[in-house]
Amino acid sequence: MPYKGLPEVVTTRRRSFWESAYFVEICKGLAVTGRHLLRNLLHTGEMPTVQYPEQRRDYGPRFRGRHRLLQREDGSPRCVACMMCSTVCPADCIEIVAAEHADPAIEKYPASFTIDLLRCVYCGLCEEACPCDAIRMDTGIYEIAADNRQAFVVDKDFLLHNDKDGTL
Amino acid sequence: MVPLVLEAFAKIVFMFLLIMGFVPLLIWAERKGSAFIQDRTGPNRAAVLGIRLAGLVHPIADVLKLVFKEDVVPAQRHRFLYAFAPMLVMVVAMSTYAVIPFGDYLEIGGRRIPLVVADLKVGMLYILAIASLGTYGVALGGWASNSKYTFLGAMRSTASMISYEITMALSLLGLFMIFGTLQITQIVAGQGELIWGWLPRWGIVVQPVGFLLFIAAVYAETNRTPFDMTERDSEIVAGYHTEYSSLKFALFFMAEYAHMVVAAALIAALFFGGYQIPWLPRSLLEAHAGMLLTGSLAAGGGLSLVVAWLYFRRARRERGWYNDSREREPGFLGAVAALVGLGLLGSLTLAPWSVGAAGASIFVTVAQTGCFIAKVAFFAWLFIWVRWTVPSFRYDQVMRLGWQIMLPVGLLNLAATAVWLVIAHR
Amino acid sequence: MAIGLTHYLGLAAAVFLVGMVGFVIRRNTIVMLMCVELMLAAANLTFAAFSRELGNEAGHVFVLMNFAVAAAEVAIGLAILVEIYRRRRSVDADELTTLME
Amino acid sequence: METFLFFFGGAVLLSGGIAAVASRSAVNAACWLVFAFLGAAGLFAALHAPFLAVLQVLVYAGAVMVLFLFVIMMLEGPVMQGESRRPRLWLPLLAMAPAVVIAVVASRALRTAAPVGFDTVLPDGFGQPLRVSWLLLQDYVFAFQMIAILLLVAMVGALALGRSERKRPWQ
Repeated sequence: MPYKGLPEVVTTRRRSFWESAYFVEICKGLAVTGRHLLRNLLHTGEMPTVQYPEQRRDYGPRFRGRHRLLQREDGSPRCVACMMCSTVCPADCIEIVAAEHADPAIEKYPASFTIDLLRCVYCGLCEEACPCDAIRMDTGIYEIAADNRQAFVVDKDFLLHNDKDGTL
Repeated sequence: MVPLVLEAFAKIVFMFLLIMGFVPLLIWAERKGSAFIQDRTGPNRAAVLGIRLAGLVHPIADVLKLVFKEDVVPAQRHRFLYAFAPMLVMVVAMSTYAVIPFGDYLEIGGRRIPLVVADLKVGMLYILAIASLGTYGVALGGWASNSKYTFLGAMRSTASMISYEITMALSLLGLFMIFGTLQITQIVAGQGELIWGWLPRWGIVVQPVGFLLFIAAVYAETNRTPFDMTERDSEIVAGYHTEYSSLKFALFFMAEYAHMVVAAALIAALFFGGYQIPWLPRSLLEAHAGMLLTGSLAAGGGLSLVVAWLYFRRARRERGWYNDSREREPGFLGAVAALVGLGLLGSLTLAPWSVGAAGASIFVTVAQTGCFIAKVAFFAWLFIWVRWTVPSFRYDQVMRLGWQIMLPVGLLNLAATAVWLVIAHR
Repeated sequence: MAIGLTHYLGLAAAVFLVGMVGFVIRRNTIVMLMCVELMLAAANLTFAAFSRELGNEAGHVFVLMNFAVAAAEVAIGLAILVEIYRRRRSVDADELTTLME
Repeated sequence: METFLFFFGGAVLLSGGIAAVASRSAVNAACWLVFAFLGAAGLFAALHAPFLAVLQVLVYAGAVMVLFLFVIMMLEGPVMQGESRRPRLWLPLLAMAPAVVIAVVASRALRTAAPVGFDTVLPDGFGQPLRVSWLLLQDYVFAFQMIAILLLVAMVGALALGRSERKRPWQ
C-alpha cells in the first residue's frame, strides 16, 4: 500500500507466462554466463585480473606510501623538530624528541623521530604541515609486513634510509 | 564363482574411481568456471615443480590443508551422530551408483559381462529409496552439532527432502510407464531406439516435462543452487556443516560433489540415453570397429599434436614472464601432448583396422563408456553453470514451488502420459 | 539350517512384543507412535512370510496397504502432536490427561 | 544367502527395535528405528519380496522416519535431552504377561512343527513389481481405491491440523 498522498513509484510489470515458467529465463541466464565463460576461455590474456606479485598496478605520483625523512647535503635530517607534523597528525602516530642543534643557524633537530606505522592512517597531513619539506610519503611502498607490533614503530635512521622493500 | 566376484569387484572399483576422480575435477571446475563466468582468473597459484595445470593442483593443496587442519568439534555435540553423519552422507552419495549402467556389455572369451554393478529389477525404486536416505546425514549432522545454524540447515534439509522426493518419484513414474520397466539397464537399452528413424528415443524426447521436473527435484536433493537453502551462507553461515572442520568437513564437501556426479549420471542414464551413442547403435559400432578405431586414433593423435604445437608456441611467447619454475609449464604440457599424439599415431602401425571380435567388443565398451562419461561430465558441469547463473530461492518460495507447482504438474504429466499410452497402444 | 515360516513368525512376534513394551513404558508420545510403527512392521513381516509360504503375492498387497495406512497414521498423528505441543508445550503422555479429570 | 539375510536382518530389526525403545532421547530412538527398518528391508529381500524391500526403505526409512525426525527436531530443538523422568518400570511387568504367552506358544509351535525351510516353489518373478501390481490393480483394486481415499483424507486432515491461526510474516 502506498502512503496517502504519495504517488506509487514502484510498479511491477506483469510477468508473461514464459517468464514465470522460469525455465526459459534460466536458459537465457545460462547463455549470458556461458558467453562470459567462453570469452574468458578463448582470451585468457585479456582478463582484468592483476597477477599481483609479478604484475603491479601503476600508482599515480601522488600515491601515499610509507614515509621517509629527507636529508640535507651532509646527511643529517632536514627536520627542525617543529612538531607541526605530530600536532596535525590525526592518528597521533608521530613522536618527536627535539634537541638543540650545534649549528646556530638551525634552531633544533630531532633527537628521535618515530612513527607508529600501525597507527598511521596515511592521510598525508604531515607532508602538508611540514614547513621545510622534511617528511614525504612518496616512497610508493605499501606492502609493510612484520611479525611483531614493535617492528612497526620505525625510528629516525630507518626513515632517513627508507628505500627498502616492505619488510621491516 | 571366482570370476564373478572378480568382475563385480572390478566394476565396483571402476565406479568408485570414476566418482572419486570426478570429485576433484568438479571442485576445480567449480572454482575455475565460476571465476571465468565472473571475469576473474581463478586459482592458478598452487604448483608442483612449476606445473599448475590451470589450477588443477589446487584440489591437492586443499586436501593436504584439510588433512592437517585441527579437528575442532563442538563440546555439547551428540558424539556418535556427529561423527557418523559425514560418513552416512558419503555412503548414500556413492551407493546410488550401483544400479547405473556405464556400458552395454563386454564380451570376452565367450563371457558376457553386463557393465553395471547390480542390475536390480527394481532399480528405479532403489534410486528413490537411496535418495530418500540422503537426508539423514545432513539432518542428523546438523542436529548433532547442537548449534542454531546447523540445526536450521538440518530442518530445511528435511523439509525440502520431503517436498521434492514426491516430485522426483512422479517425474520418474512417467518414464517408467513409457519404458514399461523399473530396471535401469532396460530403460537405457530402450533409449537406443529411434523414433521415426531419426529421433533418438531418449527420456527427454518422450518425457520433456518429466525431465524438467526431475532436474529441478534433483537439484533440490543435492542442495545445489537455486535450492541451496540448507547451506546458504548469507542466512545460516554454512548450514548443516557449520560446526564441522578438517576431514569431517572434507567428507561433507566431497559428498556434495559425489552427489552431483551421481545426479548427473542419473540424468544422463534416464533422460539422455546413458551410454547410448546417438545414431550409432551397438551393431554398427561392432561392424565397423576397426575403421572407427583407426579413425579415432588418427584424429586423437592429430589433435594432440595440434595442442602440443599450441603449447610450444605459448612457451616461446611467455618466456621471461615469471622468471621462475612456472615457465616450464607450457613446455612440459606441450611435451606431454606431443608424446600422447605420437603414441596414438604410432599405434596406427599395429594395424588397428583389423581388430578381432573381442577387440571390437572392447572398442564398443570404451566408446560407450566414454560417451556416458562425457554426458555425466556435461550434466555435472550444468550443476556448476546453473549455480553461478541463477539466484537462489527463498525458503518459502522453495516450498511453494515444490508443493503448489511441481507436484500438480507432475500429476498432470503422469495422467497425460497414461492417456497418451492408452491411445498409442490401442 | 533351513529357515521356515516358524522362524519368521517367532521373529515377528518378538518385534511386535518389543514395540508393545515400548508403547506401554515410554512417556514421549512421539516415541509411542514409533513403537506403533514397529508393531506394524512386525505385522508386515508375517504377511510377507505367509506370502512366501503360500507362493502367492496377496500378502505383498496387504503389506502395501499397511505401508499406506502407516504413512497416513504418521501424518495425522504427528500433525495432532504438533498441534498439542503448540497448545500445551509438551508431548509427554502423562501430562496429557485432561480427559481423565 | 537367505539364511544369512534372515539372521542378519532379524538381528538388525530386533536390536534396532529394542534400542529404539530403550534409548532416552527421541532422536536416538528415531535413528535406531531407521536402522531397524533397514533390517526389515533385508528380511523382505530374504522373503523374495524385492518390491517390498525397496518400498520399506523408501516409505518407512525415507519418508515416515524423516517426518518423525522433522517433528522431533521441531519440538525439541537442537538441545540434547532425554525424557525427564525414568520410564514407568512397573509396566514392563504388565507387558511381560503377553510376552510369556507368546513365548510359550512360540516354543510349542517351534517344537511341534519341525522347522523346515520354505518348500513352496515360487513362480518366476515372484514379488517383482510387475506381478504385485497386476494383483494390486486387478484383484484388489477396491482396496487400492480405498487406500487412495484414506491417503487423501489423511492429507486433508494433516493440512487442516497443521494450519496455524497466526499470519505468516510474508503474507
